[in-house]
Amino acid sequence: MGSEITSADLRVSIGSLNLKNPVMTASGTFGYAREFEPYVNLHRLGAVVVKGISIEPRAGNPPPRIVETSCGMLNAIGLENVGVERFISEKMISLQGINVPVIVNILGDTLEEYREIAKRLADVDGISGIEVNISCPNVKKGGVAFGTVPNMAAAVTAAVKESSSVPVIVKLSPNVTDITEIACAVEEGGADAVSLINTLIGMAIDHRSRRPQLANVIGGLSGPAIKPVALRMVYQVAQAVSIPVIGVGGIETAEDILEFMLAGATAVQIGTANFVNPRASEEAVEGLAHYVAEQKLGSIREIIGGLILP
Amino acid sequence: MGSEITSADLRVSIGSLNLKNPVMTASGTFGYAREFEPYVNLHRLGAVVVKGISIEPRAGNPPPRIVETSCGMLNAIGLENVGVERFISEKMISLQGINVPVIVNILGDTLEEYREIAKRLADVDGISGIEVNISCPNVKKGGVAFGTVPNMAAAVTAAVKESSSVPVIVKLSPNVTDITEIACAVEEGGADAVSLINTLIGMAIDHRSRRPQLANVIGGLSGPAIKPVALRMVYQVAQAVSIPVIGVGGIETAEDILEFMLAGATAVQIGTANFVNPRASEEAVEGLAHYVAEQKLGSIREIIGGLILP
Amino acid sequence: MSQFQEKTQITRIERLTENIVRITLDSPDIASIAKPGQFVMIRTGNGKDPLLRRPFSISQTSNSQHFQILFKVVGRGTSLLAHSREGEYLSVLGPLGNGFRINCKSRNCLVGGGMGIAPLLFLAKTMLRKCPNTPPLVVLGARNREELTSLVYDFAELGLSAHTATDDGSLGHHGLVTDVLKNLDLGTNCTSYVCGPHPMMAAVHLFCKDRNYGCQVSMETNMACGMGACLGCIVPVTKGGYGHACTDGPVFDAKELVWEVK
Amino acid sequence: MSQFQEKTQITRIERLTENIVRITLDSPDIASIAKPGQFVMIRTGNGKDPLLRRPFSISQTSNSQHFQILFKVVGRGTSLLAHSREGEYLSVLGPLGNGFRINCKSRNCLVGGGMGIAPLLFLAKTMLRKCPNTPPLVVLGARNREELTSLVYDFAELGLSAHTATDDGSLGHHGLVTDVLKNLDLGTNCTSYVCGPHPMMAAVHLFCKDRNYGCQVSMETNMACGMGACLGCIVPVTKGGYGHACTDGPVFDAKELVWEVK
Ligand SMILES: Cc1cc2nc3c(=O)[nH]c(=O)nc-3n(C[C@H](O)[C@H](O)[C@H](O)COP(=O)(O)OP(=O)(O)OC[C@H]3O[C@@H](n4cnc5c(N)ncnc54)[C@H](O)[C@@H]3O)c2cc1C
Ligand SMILES: Cc1cc2nc3c(=O)[nH]c(=O)nc-3n(C[C@H](O)[C@H](O)[C@H](O)COP(=O)(O)OP(=O)(O)OC[C@H]3O[C@@H](n4cnc5c(N)ncnc54)[C@H](O)[C@@H]3O)c2cc1C
Ligand SMILES: Cc1cc2nc3c(=O)[nH]c(=O)nc-3n(C[C@H](O)[C@H](O)[C@H](O)COP(=O)(O)O)c2cc1C
Ligand SMILES: Cc1cc2nc3c(=O)[nH]c(=O)nc-3n(C[C@H](O)[C@H](O)[C@H](O)COP(=O)(O)O)c2cc1C
Ligand code: FES
Ligand code: FES
Repeated sequence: MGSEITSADLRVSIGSLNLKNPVMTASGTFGYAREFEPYVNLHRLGAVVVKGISIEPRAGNPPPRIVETSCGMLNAIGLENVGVERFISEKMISLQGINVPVIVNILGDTLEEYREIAKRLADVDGISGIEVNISCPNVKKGGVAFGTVPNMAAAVTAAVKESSSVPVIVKLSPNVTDITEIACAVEEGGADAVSLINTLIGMAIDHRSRRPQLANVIGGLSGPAIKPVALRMVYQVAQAVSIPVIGVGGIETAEDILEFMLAGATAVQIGTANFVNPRASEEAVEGLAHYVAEQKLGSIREIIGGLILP
Repeated sequence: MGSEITSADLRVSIGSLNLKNPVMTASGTFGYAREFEPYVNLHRLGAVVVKGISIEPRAGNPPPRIVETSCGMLNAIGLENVGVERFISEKMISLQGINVPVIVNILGDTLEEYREIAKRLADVDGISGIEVNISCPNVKKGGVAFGTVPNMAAAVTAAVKESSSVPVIVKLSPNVTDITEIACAVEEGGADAVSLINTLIGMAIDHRSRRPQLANVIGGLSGPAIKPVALRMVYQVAQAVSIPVIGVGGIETAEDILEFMLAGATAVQIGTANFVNPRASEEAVEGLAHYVAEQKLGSIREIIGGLILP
Repeated sequence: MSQFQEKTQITRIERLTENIVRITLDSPDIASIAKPGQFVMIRTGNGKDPLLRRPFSISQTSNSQHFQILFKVVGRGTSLLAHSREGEYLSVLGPLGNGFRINCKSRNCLVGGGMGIAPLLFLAKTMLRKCPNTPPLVVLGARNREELTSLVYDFAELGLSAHTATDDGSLGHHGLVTDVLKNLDLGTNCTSYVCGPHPMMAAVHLFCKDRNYGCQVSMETNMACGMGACLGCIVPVTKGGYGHACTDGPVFDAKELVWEVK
Repeated sequence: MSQFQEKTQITRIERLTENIVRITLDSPDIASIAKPGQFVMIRTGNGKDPLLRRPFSISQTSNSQHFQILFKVVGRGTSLLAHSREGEYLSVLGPLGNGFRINCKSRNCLVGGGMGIAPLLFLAKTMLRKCPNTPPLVVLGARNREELTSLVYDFAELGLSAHTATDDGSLGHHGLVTDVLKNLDLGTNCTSYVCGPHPMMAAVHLFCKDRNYGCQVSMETNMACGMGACLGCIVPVTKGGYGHACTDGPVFDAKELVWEVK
């Protein structure tokens, strides 16, 4: 396995960001990466995306915040985070020397917040990319999520792009009628790549107590349950845009990654699977290397968009 | 169990349609009901919804049409059906004397087709309700699904309602940004009730053959995997409309039904679960009767919308 | 048509090879009315994943009390089944489908490939009872000797000596079952009863068509329900449109099917 | 902090009652470094449903080779675990969390309710080794005699005779563990180590607060990861915001937590 890993060409590029392989970890599911050091050789991963950061610290939602569902889970963490200043002074310090590209996921309640946080991160060392979470509700526009309205999505993208020196990935919400419309809008807004999907909005009820299982009532559905929806959306978006597409949703293994890449993804993110198997990301890299060697591919890039239609 | 079943008050009403209990079967998952006679005492069910009917017979999509996914399945049956004439002359005849309300699910590619089929069914005996599947693509409007555009959804509803003498249920697609908007539109269009959700659009790929697992490439995701999404949408819609809401999506047991009713559903439909356990619908009725007796409820109606918020 | 959903008890689990397993189930309801070529839908676990039942041919019945299934471990469902324990209960729907139509007036030839051999044992037994004067010919194919040995033995116990073909030549003819068929004396009036991989069935169909022989094939398709409700299990038919493998089949007259020769 | 993800072999499964099970796992890595109050995250099956691991306290270690978990069957995950077989392997993450802080200078009192008793056995053993001159008091509560008998016996084997309370009075005091605590002579300097249902822990906290006793509680929350990544496992803390039960806990100083008394 060792020699396969070093010899197989797994490199992919997301705009100007060159990754040694297409396997990233998804925001909010890998902490600030150090948590996984007992299990994963972090330098073997393509990139890590850290937990979403806002301008001000957020305590997040009250408990319970997570509940398991059939082949999936709902979360309503409420974007708990230390805020951008402590992120820079504490978390980024601990990420020094981590030897894997770090992508910072950002979020805001207003266009200005997005812009401001991007600016604040612009001159911080060690950040290889920004991922913009546009699933958050726009407090100024009555709580409609940025990610559900094309021109709002485009505006957030442009604002972040303007203020950033690193590639900007926009993370799309699946809770829309036509995700290609949003993808095209953020491409026009200047996004270097799109990642999809964020969680599907869901809910769970305990019939005994007659109460919602999450204190926040609704939450985000992730895990294998949503993989078919994610794969469909990646397939649709990959045909609609010409920037790289990063596939997210229910990915657990190298086989899953192959499916997303065949559908058109240039890279992928592993989310909930990290909880089930903390070594999932590194094992997926090994699996891809094995596949490239076994199939005698020149590079993993050969399979991107290689779906054969009936 | 026997006496509980007869004594528990499980009755609910969908417009002018009075059901002995809230348990229906979902269209496309219960054939034309007779298929389940070896397993189910059909007269014990609230209602059966038969497979979707179009004006002309449809052969449906080529194989493979179904594939299993994590805690769910994708189907791309392509609305195979015998067409309304043979439905009336063959299927309705076999449904005579079935002793359970029959709801006919209808679909079309144009507004006119919906209207025409509703008219054709209007004077057929033994039909207790019409369920309008508006997830079909509108061929005249470039294939955009009727169910994703509020005024198109309202127009279909009005057309069917005009031509029908029985209650009209409109079945909503979950593949939209804001399902309450569509629900409100069909309420204004005259719907007597809404049912939701139809399937989520999804996809599966076989990485070995590099081909889609469905000949149709994309298909509809159903089963326990989608239950959290269905429950959330039922909860939202029940607050937005004042007509009855029928909950569908991943329901397997009486416990699942209680969750949907707490979220605001007046009745429910069991779909994919019929394949796993053909007795699922009748067992759910028994479970509800047991619950009403055990909890000493005057009627199952007491729990509708009874979710206790934190 | 009678069908049952039953909790059936596993009375015996045998591993014929590392990944071929035979399970004997106690189910008088199903065993007493099943016909060769019919199948059952089995829940492979109690959880929601795998969600759907899995179809298996009835490969034997005994004393109107037990029936057997014979399967290869190919994925999660079959792997779960293989790990069940004697004494445990499985939820079974059946018997489902139409079954083979036995024609005592023709020379009969059972042609099985891989796990397609499963239903043929039941068929052979029934034929021997119904047409005692015309024992069927048996032609079995598989990857290698290991997969075939114990199945050949089962037919031998019925007094039928199988002609065999293996992909690697480790037992019988080195090659395809159709090669074997060509070298048999089948006369002018023969019916083949075929179950196996699609390309094999297509080849046997062509062989039979050329000679004007009857040919019944048992089709495998993805199935969600097994009882005509999901409309998932289709096979293209020559008269246009589709037949449903679970109710119109799984056994079809090969002439009625569209064979895409790739 | 060392943590491992391991395939651990089940060396023993014991049913203490109809639905209380003890599993012994062979894992030198975890057994040799675990501290009382720490826990492990276990995959209860190979499938995707249930998807997430389940948290269980380490209830014993032996010879730096094996450790035990003790659990009640309450749902699908625990039911699957209870059906595993000796010799099979379980995927285990651990040891996780902070563990109890043993204070040899105070009188120590272990208070367990229901399955909350699990970690206290490990704690008792360690205390006896670390503070040989001050054996802890042990107070155990449960629904009934059946649930408690074999656990009381485990403490007796360590030379500790437990004070007991049951909901139905079938063993020891008929009522709550706090009633028992009130009647014990705990002196002026005492620390309680508590694990059990939330209302019980709240009551013990109040009891200790009134008397200025130390009180460490082990909190149960929904957990997806067990290692600080999902931020799901929160408990409200008095200084504002939340603590994370898997990394800041599961053992907290009761005074640092917000106790909603309902
Ligand atoms: C009427 C009928 C009778 C059958 N009788 C037998 C039998 O007697 N013995 C036996 O071993 N098998 C039989 N099969 C096939 C058997 O149903 C499949 O092998 C089984 O469903 C695979 O389940 P799994 O969960 O292990 O595999 P999955 O995890 O679902 O799939 C693993 C692999 O098997 C393939 N596969 C899945 N389902 C089928 C299928 N229906 N047919 C062919 N390949 C499939 C998949 O494409 C995949 O490559 C029969 C199928 C039908 C339709
Ligand atoms: C740090 C920690 C240590 C634990 N140690 C032990 C132990 O040593 N022994 C033991 O028996 N249990 C212990 N638990 C609780 C144990 O994790 C749950 O009982 C288990 O996860 C239930 O899984 P299930 O799949 O069987 O139940 P599910 O099917 O998930 O749920 C069934 C029922 O149990 C409830 N439940 C689910 N998860 C929890 C939970 N985390 N806490 C309380 N109730 C829950 C559900 O609300 C539901 O009513 C511990 C929990 C934590 C957080
Ligand atoms: C507990 C949890 C926290 C998450 N937090 C974030 C976040 O802060 N920002 C974000 O963009 N996505 C967040 N996500 C979404 C994931 O990054 C991912 O898009 C989603 O879970 C789908 O992938 P999966 O099915 O592989 O988990 C979170 C998901 C989970 C489960
Ligand atoms: C095989 C199959 C066929 C279906 N056919 C129809 C149909 O003809 N008309 C319709 O409105 N919905 C159809 N549906 C959708 C179901 O009625 C139901 O809305 C959906 O499956 C979600 O419920 P479930 O998760 O309980 O299956 C079909 C679903 C399946 C699985
Ligand atoms: S398997 Fe469902 S109709 Fe045949
Ligand atoms: S359980 Fe995931 S952070 Fe604590």
